[in-house]
Amino acid sequence: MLSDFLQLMLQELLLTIIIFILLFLKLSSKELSKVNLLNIINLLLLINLIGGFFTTNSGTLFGDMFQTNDLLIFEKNILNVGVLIISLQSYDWLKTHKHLVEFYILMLSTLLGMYFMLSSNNLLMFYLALELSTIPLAALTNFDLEKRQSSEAAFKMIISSAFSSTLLLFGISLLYGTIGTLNFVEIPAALNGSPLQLFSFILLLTGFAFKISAVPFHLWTADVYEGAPVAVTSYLSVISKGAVLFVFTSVLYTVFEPLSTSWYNMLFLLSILTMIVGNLFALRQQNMKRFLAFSSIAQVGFILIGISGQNIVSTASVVFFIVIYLFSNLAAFGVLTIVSAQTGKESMNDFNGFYKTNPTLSWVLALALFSLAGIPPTAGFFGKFFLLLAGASKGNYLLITIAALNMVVALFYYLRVIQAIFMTKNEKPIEKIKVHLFPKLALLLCVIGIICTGIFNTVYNYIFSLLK
Amino acid sequence: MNEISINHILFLSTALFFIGLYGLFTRRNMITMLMAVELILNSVNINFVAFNKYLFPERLDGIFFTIFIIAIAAAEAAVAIAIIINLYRSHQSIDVEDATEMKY
Amino acid sequence: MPLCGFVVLGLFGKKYFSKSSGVIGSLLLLTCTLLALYTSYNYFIVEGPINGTYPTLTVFHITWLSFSNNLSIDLGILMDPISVMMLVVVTFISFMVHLFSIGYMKGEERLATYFSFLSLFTFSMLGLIISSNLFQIYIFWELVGVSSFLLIGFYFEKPAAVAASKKAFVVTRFADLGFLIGILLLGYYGDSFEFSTLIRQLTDTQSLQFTAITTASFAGVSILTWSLILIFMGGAGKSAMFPLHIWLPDAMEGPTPVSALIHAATMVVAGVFLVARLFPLFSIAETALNIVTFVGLISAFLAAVIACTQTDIKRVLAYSTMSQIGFMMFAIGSSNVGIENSLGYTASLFHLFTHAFFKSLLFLAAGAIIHIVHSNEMKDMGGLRKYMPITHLTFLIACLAIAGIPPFAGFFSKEEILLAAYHSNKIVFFIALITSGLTAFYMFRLYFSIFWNKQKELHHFHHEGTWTMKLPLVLLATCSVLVGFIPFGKYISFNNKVAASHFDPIFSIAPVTIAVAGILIALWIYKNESNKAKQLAVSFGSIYRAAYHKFYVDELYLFITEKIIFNLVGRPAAWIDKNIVDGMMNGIANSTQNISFLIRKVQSGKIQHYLLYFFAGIISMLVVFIYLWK
Amino acid sequence: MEISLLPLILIPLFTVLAMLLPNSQKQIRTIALLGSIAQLIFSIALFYFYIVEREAGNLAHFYFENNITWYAPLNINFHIGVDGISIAMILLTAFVVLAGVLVSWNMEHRSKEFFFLLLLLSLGAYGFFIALDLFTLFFFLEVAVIPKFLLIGIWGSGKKEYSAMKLVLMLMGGSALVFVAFAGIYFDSNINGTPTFDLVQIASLNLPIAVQKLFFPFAFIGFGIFTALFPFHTWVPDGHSSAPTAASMFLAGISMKLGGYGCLRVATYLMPEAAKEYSTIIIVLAIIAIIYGAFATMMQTDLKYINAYSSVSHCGFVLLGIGILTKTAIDGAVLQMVSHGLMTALFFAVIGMIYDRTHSRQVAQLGGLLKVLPFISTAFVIAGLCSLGLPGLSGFVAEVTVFVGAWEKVDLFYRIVTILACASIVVTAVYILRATGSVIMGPLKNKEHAILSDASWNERLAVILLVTVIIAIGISPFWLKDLLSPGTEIIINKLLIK
Repeated sequence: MLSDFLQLMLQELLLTIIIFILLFLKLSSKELSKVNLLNIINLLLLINLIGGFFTTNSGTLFGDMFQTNDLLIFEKNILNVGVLIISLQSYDWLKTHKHLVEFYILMLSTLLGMYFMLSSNNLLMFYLALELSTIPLAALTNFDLEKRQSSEAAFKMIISSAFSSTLLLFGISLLYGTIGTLNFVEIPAALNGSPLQLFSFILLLTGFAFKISAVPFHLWTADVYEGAPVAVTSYLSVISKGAVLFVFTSVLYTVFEPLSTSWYNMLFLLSILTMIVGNLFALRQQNMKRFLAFSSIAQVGFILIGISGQNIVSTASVVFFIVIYLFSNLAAFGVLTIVSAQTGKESMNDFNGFYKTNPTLSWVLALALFSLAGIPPTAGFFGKFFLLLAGASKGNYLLITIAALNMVVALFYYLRVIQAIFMTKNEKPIEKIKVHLFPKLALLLCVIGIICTGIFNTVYNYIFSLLK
Repeated sequence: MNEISINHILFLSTALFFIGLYGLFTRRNMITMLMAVELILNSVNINFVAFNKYLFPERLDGIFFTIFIIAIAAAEAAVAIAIIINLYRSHQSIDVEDATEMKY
Repeated sequence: MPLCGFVVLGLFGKKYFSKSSGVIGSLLLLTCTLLALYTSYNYFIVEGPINGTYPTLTVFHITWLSFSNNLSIDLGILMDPISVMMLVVVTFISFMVHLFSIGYMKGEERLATYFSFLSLFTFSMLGLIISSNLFQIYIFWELVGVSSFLLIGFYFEKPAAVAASKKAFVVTRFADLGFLIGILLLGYYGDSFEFSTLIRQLTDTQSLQFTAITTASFAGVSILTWSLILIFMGGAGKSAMFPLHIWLPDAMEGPTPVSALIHAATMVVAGVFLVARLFPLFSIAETALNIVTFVGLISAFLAAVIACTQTDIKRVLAYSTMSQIGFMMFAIGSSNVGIENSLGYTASLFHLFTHAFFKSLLFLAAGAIIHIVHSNEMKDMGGLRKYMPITHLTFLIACLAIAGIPPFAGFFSKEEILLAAYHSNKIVFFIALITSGLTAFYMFRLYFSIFWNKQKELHHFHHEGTWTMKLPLVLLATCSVLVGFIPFGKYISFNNKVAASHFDPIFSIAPVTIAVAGILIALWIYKNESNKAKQLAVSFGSIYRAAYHKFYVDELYLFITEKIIFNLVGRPAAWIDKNIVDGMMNGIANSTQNISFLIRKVQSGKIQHYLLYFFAGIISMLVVFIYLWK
Repeated sequence: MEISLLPLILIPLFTVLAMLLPNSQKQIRTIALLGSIAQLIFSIALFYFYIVEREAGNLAHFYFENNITWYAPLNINFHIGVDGISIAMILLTAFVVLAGVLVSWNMEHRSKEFFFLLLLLSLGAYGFFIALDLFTLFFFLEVAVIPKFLLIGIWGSGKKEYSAMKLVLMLMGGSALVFVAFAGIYFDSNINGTPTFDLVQIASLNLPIAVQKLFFPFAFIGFGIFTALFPFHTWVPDGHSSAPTAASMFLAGISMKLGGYGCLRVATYLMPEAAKEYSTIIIVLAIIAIIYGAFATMMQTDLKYINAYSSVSHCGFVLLGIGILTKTAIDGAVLQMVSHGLMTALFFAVIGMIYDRTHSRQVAQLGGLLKVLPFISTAFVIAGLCSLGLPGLSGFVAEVTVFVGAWEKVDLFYRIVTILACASIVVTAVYILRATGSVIMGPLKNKEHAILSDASWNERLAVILLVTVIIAIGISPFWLKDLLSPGTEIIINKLLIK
């Protein structure tokens, strides 16, 4: 029993230990300089990441409350990679921040929450994990303590997330009322598609839709992304979103499989709305973070299409796309983090003529944006292609056509940024930026990811083998 | 016919739910909004307990869930209030209408 | 046997195209000429008629571009009397012109280019003559057109020259459109582009192709006729037949020797040559043949009338060329199958032959004159006979020849033509008669007003030009005296049979008298400076003016192109593209932008609105998925 | 005689990578030049080996095939191979790219990025022409689009941002439609249970008629946008005129051919029934493009616009040939692709040279250049003559083939169409001669132009390169014809089944 416990929950335990270490560090951080702290922390995260790769067990704990298997472990590792990259990128920002340990503690506890959410095998567990991964984020959002926007964003986030979670709970309660169980394993058998169940399911769905910010439950996203510190924004847009998407997929495919016809229609509607609205809003954004927020909303639309394929290929494609999306988006945010940390500039116009002064960063950003737009040879192309292919497997070509045309619209606003960087004349562009080693590493990692993940088939095949 | 049926309780909880919603949508004071959220949560709690008691008495899932909800609600409220305080520092007000800088 | 001659010749054609100095050019051409003469000697004399028919040899034949199993463009060399005859003409005249040019173009810094163009032209002309199938003809046809375009536009800094070259090219191009379509038609129905095959398949009334092409009809006229008419359209374009003649006068902007070569002797008769080539087909399509006749007739007459009024010496010659070609055309048109009436065919080719000599002579002489006077206007000339006796003499000979005075070359050929016309159709005959009278008249008008008349004082005296300029004149003069005596019919007739040349002194009285009359009138008017001419002009009044303005054909064309094509088609197309089609594309983009601007209000920044939308979303989903979308 | 096609992709790839290392403009351009020369040599070698193979009696459809599994779960393979058509296209690309590198030899401003992107484009084109797997095809298709945005936007002239954006968006719109078509084909092509992207396999099993009818328009319009299908041609003028010389050479010379090739290889080849179904519409659109493009050209005053619109008109011939669906016509279409590619590349090169010297592309401002720039002017005239279809140059061969092909269809509609198409060559003559007459001939309009210097060695080389090929095709088209006909033969046979 205990050995089981130790083995199956290895990642969670590791993370918890790290959090505790951080606590002690915090207590004794008087004599440690910030730089050393950061070095130590990143080292710990690296250990965590590596540790993740040595756990290959599957099984359940606590009377089916907690489950784990290779796919989940892989997903957790993806999250680890993301967290590591983010922490490396936000080096410059954190160096100057006085609460950096708290930052990490909060972030890692949300990560822990996501772990549990992934592994949750029971609605109660799921709810707990969800809250664990949400509430600290609200605090993180407020981490630019003296910035008005930051606290406004935090407020909006906490209220809306509280609201969504209440609705989620309401849904859960109704579901519980109809079928009398919270266990994922038992739910499918009991589902019969009665209106009340549909009602509760819709409430559940909106809970997810809120987290992955699908239209019309997305409105908090832009404001929060804009207000939050860049590091947190990237965390929100990649890690938490990714985690929820993983869970969403598995829950839909396993737990609510009996309702698949109705949720296919819902996804159909949601994805179209999400793509169109996301794109339309992204068209005219000036603030880079806000722009990326909406672009990520549009991305979610595509992911929903992928999910709607509901077969093994589509699961693989979704996971694969999230990996790529993680690299691309983090690359974009990384450049943004560096720039805003050193110059405090986040508006698109500030990037005019950026290429003249910082060619390398410009190319990285361009690469990231191309990948987000799904342009070969970047990995984004493959991700998009497979997603849409998965979606098309249902033979719903209207959906695919709309999606394909939306990709063109999306391309337009990504190209706007490229245009600003490379073409627009600017007397005094952002001056030459000196990049520290850690962010460099992070960006390098992203670029490698962007280029190699697609052209070489290893990642995809690995995911696929996990699903078999 | 003096014993209370589940319907009454559900009615109560639903009423609570909508009262909470109403408060959330209309109140302009942030703290009040928070209270409204609590109302909704409580309606959920009532639901759980009621279902558990009336429909599935043999297991205690609902009860446990309620307990957890209460706990988490507390945590949530704590964080929320902390944020609101911080917001008050910068905005000198806890009126929702004042926290609308970021739009479009 | 003649193969070698031609291969060498073709090679030379290529080679001296790249080489480019006058002397080399001329020398190479000399060799070509000799080769050509040699070949023709072989062909006609040595080989001789095999049982009374001259063989049609196809030498050296490769597939150039194959379309379907039996339809393909080949390159080949076809040898029959007319091609051999043309060969001699082209090479000889071209040689003369080269020679003349050496003197004429002296001091021109782009001499090399000039000669290379000239040689290119000769090459493509030869190619045209010897080509063995329709498409090959078309190919060289185009090449000829381009080289003439280049040569006309040789003085590229003169806007007039550029305009003329453009005009020439576009007009002929337009004509070639018809030609091309005609070729396609014939090729499709005749299942081949080869002359030999085509003629064989289409002339025997049993063959599939024959039935196909004659039964298939468009607008009530059989396809055969259509295709032939279209092809003739091409020919008319090149040979400046009415109404496609407008480019010829302007083409005189080019260097005079070029006019002599291209626009007198060789290229312009390509049309006649083409018709002659396809004569067997024409002869089974009555309508087409008649069209040929009347087009020829009209242009002959009109051109003659216009020629009487022009004052630019080269233009006069140009119009006379046009009218002469008109003669050939209606001659060939007025002859149809039948031993007797094939006369016209022979006659026209005979006239083509002789005309080449004296017309190029005329042009070269004119060139010599212009060389000295530095002007094309008649009124700047006068009494030149003292200064340039040789030119004077040769010019006189040429005039006599073209006027058809025995025993000069023109007499024989023209007489035959008239005879043919007489046999086929009386009206044609009379018009032709008048026209020949007019010819005599305007030629001598030219002659007298240049060489006699009151002498204008020249700015400074010139000698008559180098021997290279005189020699060609003399040679050509002799030719135009002598070639008439060649018993032409013996060599060339429509079925390559040896036919006796019909020469009928009695008949020839009429034309001769008419011609003499013309000359006398000219003499009376233009011998001395007098105002008879003006009186005459006045007395003719409107006709004169109309003729002077070339019957306003140019203006008509100008109107059509500028007003209709450009304004009514071109501009709208451009406009539509700019505003409508493109506007549509941009419209999509803009509307997207606008929508995104409109819906921005949704993101109001008020948290409670967000929550409201959130809840509304849920409610609508409930409505949709629980009640509507089961 | 078995050789691998991979070098065709690897050579540009390595060139591009090698270019990242050095920084001096000289080294970079040298690398670029060497790379493109190597590419040309390899292409010619390919051509030679192909001939050898055929001589050896190898009658396979595709030669030198190479099938590497890429994404096994989705049954996506990196499948490449060539037939005559692709080889012709590859040769075209090689020539144009080399010429482009030569023309932009003196590019100082960000030369590294410039050559990098240019060769990236060529990489895309090569990949596209050898791909036998729809996924691979699509991959390279898009690779060949995006660099144009940067090329036009950074090095372009005029309203470059607008044009670049417009061009890329329209082309990507096209490829979006293509994607939909591919997805449809993919799921409707079940080789024993697993859907496939493999072009050969899909061709082997005939798609259901309904599927063909549904997806043919997607594929055809999608590719059609690339090759200026009538209502979607508006990116052509702006894009071409704003692009830097080499880019517009590539644009008009090659990427417009991507579309034609795609229409042929994917739309017509995989969905013959639908092709027959829609052929009338295609023909009508093509004719509109031809005539109306020609007339629109007459009104242009900017040399690049003139050439751009004439490209619309000429590419109309490609679509016409494809729409007519007779072997000869399709031959003609491919011939036209090659010939137009060379001709228009030459044209843009010359226009670029003129622009570099006179800093003007307005017909009204130029004149009498023949006196000061004899070489360039001659090249201009040659390009012009080729474009108006002069025998002895490649244009004539292609157009005549299309005409004859169109003529093989009997009924009146096709007749009229053909005659209209023929009529367009007269209009072509008009506008070409107008341009030539006022730019090259006539008196020297602008006195400053009197001191201009004629073409430098690299420009001469580029021009000679292109002219040689144009004349080679014009004088002896049969070699190209023989190269193409096996490929078209197979496409036609597929059309003639049932």
